[in-house]
Amino acid sequence: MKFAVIVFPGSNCDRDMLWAVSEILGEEASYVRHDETSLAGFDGVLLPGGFSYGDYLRCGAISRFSNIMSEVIRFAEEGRPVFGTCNGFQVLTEAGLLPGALKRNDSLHFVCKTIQLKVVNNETAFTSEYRQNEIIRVPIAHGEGSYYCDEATLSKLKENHQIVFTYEGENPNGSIANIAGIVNEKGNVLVMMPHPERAVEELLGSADGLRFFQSMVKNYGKVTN
Amino acid sequence: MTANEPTPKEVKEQRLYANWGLTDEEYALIEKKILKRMPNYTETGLFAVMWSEHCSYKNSKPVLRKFPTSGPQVLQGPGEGAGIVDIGDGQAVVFKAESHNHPSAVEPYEGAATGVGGIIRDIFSMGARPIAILDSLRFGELDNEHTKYLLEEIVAGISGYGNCIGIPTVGGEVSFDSCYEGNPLVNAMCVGLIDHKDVQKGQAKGVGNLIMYVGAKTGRDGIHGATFASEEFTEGEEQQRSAVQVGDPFMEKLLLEACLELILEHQDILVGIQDMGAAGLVSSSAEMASKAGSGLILNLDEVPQRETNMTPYEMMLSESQERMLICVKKGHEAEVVELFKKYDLDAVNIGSVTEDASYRLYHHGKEVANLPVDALAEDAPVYNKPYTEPERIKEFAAMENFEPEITDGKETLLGLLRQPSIASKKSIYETYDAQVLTNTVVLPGSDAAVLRVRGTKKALAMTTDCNGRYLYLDPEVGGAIAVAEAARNIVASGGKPLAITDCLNYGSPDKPEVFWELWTSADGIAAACKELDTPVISGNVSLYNETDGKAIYPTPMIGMVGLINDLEHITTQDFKNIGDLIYLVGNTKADFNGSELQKMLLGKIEGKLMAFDLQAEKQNQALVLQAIQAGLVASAHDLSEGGLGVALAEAAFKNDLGVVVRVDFATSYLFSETQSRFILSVAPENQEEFEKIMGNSAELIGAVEFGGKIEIATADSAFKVTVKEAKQVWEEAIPCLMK
Amino acid sequence: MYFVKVYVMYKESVLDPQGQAVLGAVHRMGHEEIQDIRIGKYFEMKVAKSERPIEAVIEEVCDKLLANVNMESYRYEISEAE
Amino acid sequence: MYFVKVYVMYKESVLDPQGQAVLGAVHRMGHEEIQDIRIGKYFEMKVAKSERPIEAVIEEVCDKLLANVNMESYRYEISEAE
Ligand SMILES: Nc1ncnc2c1ncn2[C@@H]1O[C@H](COP(=O)(O)OP(=O)(O)O)[C@@H](O)[C@H]1O
Ligand SMILES: [Mg+2]
Repeated sequence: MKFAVIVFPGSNCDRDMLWAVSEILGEEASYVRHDETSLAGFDGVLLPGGFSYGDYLRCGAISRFSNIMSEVIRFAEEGRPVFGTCNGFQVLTEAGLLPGALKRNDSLHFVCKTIQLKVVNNETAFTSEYRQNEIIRVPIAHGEGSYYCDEATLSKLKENHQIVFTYEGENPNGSIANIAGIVNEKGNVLVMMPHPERAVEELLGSADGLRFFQSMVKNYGKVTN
Repeated sequence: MTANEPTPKEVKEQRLYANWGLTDEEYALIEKKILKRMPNYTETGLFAVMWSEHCSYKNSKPVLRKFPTSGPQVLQGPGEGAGIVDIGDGQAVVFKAESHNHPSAVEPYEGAATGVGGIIRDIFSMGARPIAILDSLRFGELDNEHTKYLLEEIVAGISGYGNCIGIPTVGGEVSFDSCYEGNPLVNAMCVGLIDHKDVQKGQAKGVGNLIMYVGAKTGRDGIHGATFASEEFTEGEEQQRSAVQVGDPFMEKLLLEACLELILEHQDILVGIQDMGAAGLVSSSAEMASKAGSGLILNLDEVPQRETNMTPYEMMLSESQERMLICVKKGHEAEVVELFKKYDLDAVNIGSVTEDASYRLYHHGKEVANLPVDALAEDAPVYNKPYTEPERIKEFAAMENFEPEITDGKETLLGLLRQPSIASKKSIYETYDAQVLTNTVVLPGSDAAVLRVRGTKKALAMTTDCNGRYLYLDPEVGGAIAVAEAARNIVASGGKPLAITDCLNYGSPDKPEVFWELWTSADGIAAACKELDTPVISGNVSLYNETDGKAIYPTPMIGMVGLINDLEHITTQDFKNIGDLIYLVGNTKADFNGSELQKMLLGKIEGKLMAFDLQAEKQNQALVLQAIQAGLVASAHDLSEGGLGVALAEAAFKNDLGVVVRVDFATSYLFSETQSRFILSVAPENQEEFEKIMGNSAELIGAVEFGGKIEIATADSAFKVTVKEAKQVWEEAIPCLMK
Repeated sequence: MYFVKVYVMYKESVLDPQGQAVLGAVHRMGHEEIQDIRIGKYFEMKVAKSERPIEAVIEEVCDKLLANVNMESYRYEISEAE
Repeated sequence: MYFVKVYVMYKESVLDPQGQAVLGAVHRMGHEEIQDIRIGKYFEMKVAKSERPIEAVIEEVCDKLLANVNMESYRYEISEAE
């Protein structure tokens, strides 16, 4: 499976994503700059964390106007796998691929630590290698990760089983319904605030994120419709 | 000369130079000896800033000469943007620390943020990729709103910049003493990795080669920031400062990537690169030329400007952030412009290298300055300041040794854990992204941070340390202890100390008592560096840290990096397994003067610092490292503030493990701060082998136990406290005070 | 040339934690009389005249970029300038 | 009861990186007619009447908390409300 790691000006987890996917997972991956106009040849798209455009104005607000984003949107609409973590989550919601928005953490502070996540839906193309309701340990690092949506949207998310990850124990940012990660209706675009790419080596504290990417690879081909 | 500027004669007669910090003697030297004419307004400004303490080290040079700066491991000592130390396999580690105390006192968020931005530029201007940031902070007591505001904003500024640019902030220190109330200390250290072949120099050579300006536009930011850093605060003066610098970490991220691309992929056309730090354009350009023995012509009309009608004086002295100066082989301008454009950055040719060793500036077609390069960059006078021992030192020497009697061990331990300088700094370091770049093996919260070096079995340990209280009582011994403590933190983490950087934070050197502190503490630092084989490869001096005439404690922050040969040797301070044996390494004596306990009980520190034995320090460190490398040590923690009692508690917290310990000294000694000590935990099956290595340097004092309690028996009492209670006190102390 | 001011605020139904924090600080300063604070963003723009009506330009920029309509609302004021 | 609006902006000479980044985005969206953007903070407050003149209250809060006068300037508007 060949992954594109999208690089916006100010992305800073792009290297970590590439390392996780190519060195640890052993799949093909390369960077695609924000000003490029094609995703030809790629099987999956990864939007890394960071501070694209400095997170100025609102996180992800400016990046979504970059050239590559129209391709990412097309790619997603074709039903192919797109994953956004942290800043990637922010960019993809700003781009309208997912409902809702991300607000500043309740604490008003940036927070970096390893938290517990519950896999509340293991029937997605991104989570099939986890057990239902499994608790995993994955780092977070964000200042604006409080997921917000209105009541109607929340009921829809629940109804369609679009909530994939929730914070277990303490909610680090005040997100609605403890949401840490959601998937679109079609099931091919997943976004989450935690960083699975930071959790692929025991040496660094947790390898629980590895199965996330393994799920993507395993399910590759099955999801295209 | 530009319209409306004072004439050279006016500059002289009205002593305008004095407002910028030049003395009458210095002005005379410039006029009579160097130029043999009166300098104009712009030229005077250039001299004033280049001859400030911040740029010229005119007061501290004789002090810095005491430091050992070489060794087989040192590839680059002081003098360039940052120092470089070999770590084998053609790789090296690059590091430096920088203070941003004064800007942070005025605008804490931006002051701290731009401090971080500045030190990062120093690292990548060497050709290195920055891999980690550390921060060393000092505040007044957390009993007033202003100090809380400073803490909140300074920490936010550090995290705001570091998180955004994507370099992990992996360690640091924070402590509190009333002497820092009006003058907080904000020191930042950056560490980078480089291949030997990529090392750059800040030089401008080769007649006709181009001087190019890259990065952010120039505004009137922080003009005379360097001289400002060399003056002390007086109350009420705060309003009259020139524009505060605002950091733009997004811009710096682009600049970082663009410069590294230039360095790594276009080495054939790049001659030199340097960041524009203090004293901006003048300091970077003059230093680059002077180092190479070249001259320089700059055309100021080409300098990208954010504001209108900037004068040459303003452009040259501006401290706008996120700018670099590069020297490029002639004929390659377009390539550089193209490369930077890819990152949305300006790259502009603003001048060229000449052969005549003069420094010439043009503005609107006219020559506005013409000075010998070396006069600016090299020839600042060096002062041998007078020094005298402060009265207090004699008074301390005459005092009786402080030996408190402790009856309630539990309450004393809890009291110490609640002291802000000892309490958990989690609420601070959790706001730093410590993991980005995915190399951080040991996160903040242990003795030193550890980062693996990809593609090898090696790792780097790094820490910052200094206890200003010890230096206040005895600068020489305190200085040596600062280095020793840093080394102890590296060793406890499984590393061999390589070298240090420093930030020498002191009061006004114009006071003989303060200069004495600087002078004698340098002796202590130098002695420890020699003994522990950790040369000084870079550093920074911050003087005039005073408020209303009162100096801070002498505070030479030591930043140290060590090499861990094998990932297997990485050790943290936390007890790991029930049943592991606990050993105390090093002797415990009545070291209460200057201790956290003394401060807690008396509300002040006083007395004579106990003798400190560098030989014993070195020996204990060597033994501990040997035992770690032999794979016999489950956890290692150095003893510092709060002594054995606090160290045991800290080691128990992370995994909520209980300890049962018995020692044969009095309860008070649990909190003595005798140096050169560690606590180690060792699996029972390794006991024999471990004891063989340690001989009688390690004493078995207890074990890690079930039950979640810290149980300590001493010669005169016994007490227990649950790990849960102690941890809660320790973790909640700072958040509670911040409310 | 126009001079345009744009105000972007969280919608009423969305909690404004920053406003709450500032309110707390104001109370600790002793200003109990301040009963509510909400914080928004404020933009000042200089806009040249073009073929499109200025309102259309501003609304497009606000809808697409300056505000996130999922949680924020905006209003603007336009004045002529030279 | 008063209704108070406070605007806090960087002083002219201070770099506004956020404004610059947004201006760039606006241009990439094709809105070349927008020539300058500066971003500031906007506060809406409800303030009860007290003995002190409302202006004094607001200025104190601004000077001490809402703005850093070393780099920011502010202005405010007060209206009566119920
Ligand atoms: N300002 C800070 N930034 C990052 N980490 C910090 C900071 N202050 C303290 N820490 C971390 O907290 C831990 C304890 O710090 P400290 O008590 O200074 O340790 P030690 O006494 O061993 O030097 C260390 O891991 C240190 O890096
Ligand atoms: Mg330590």
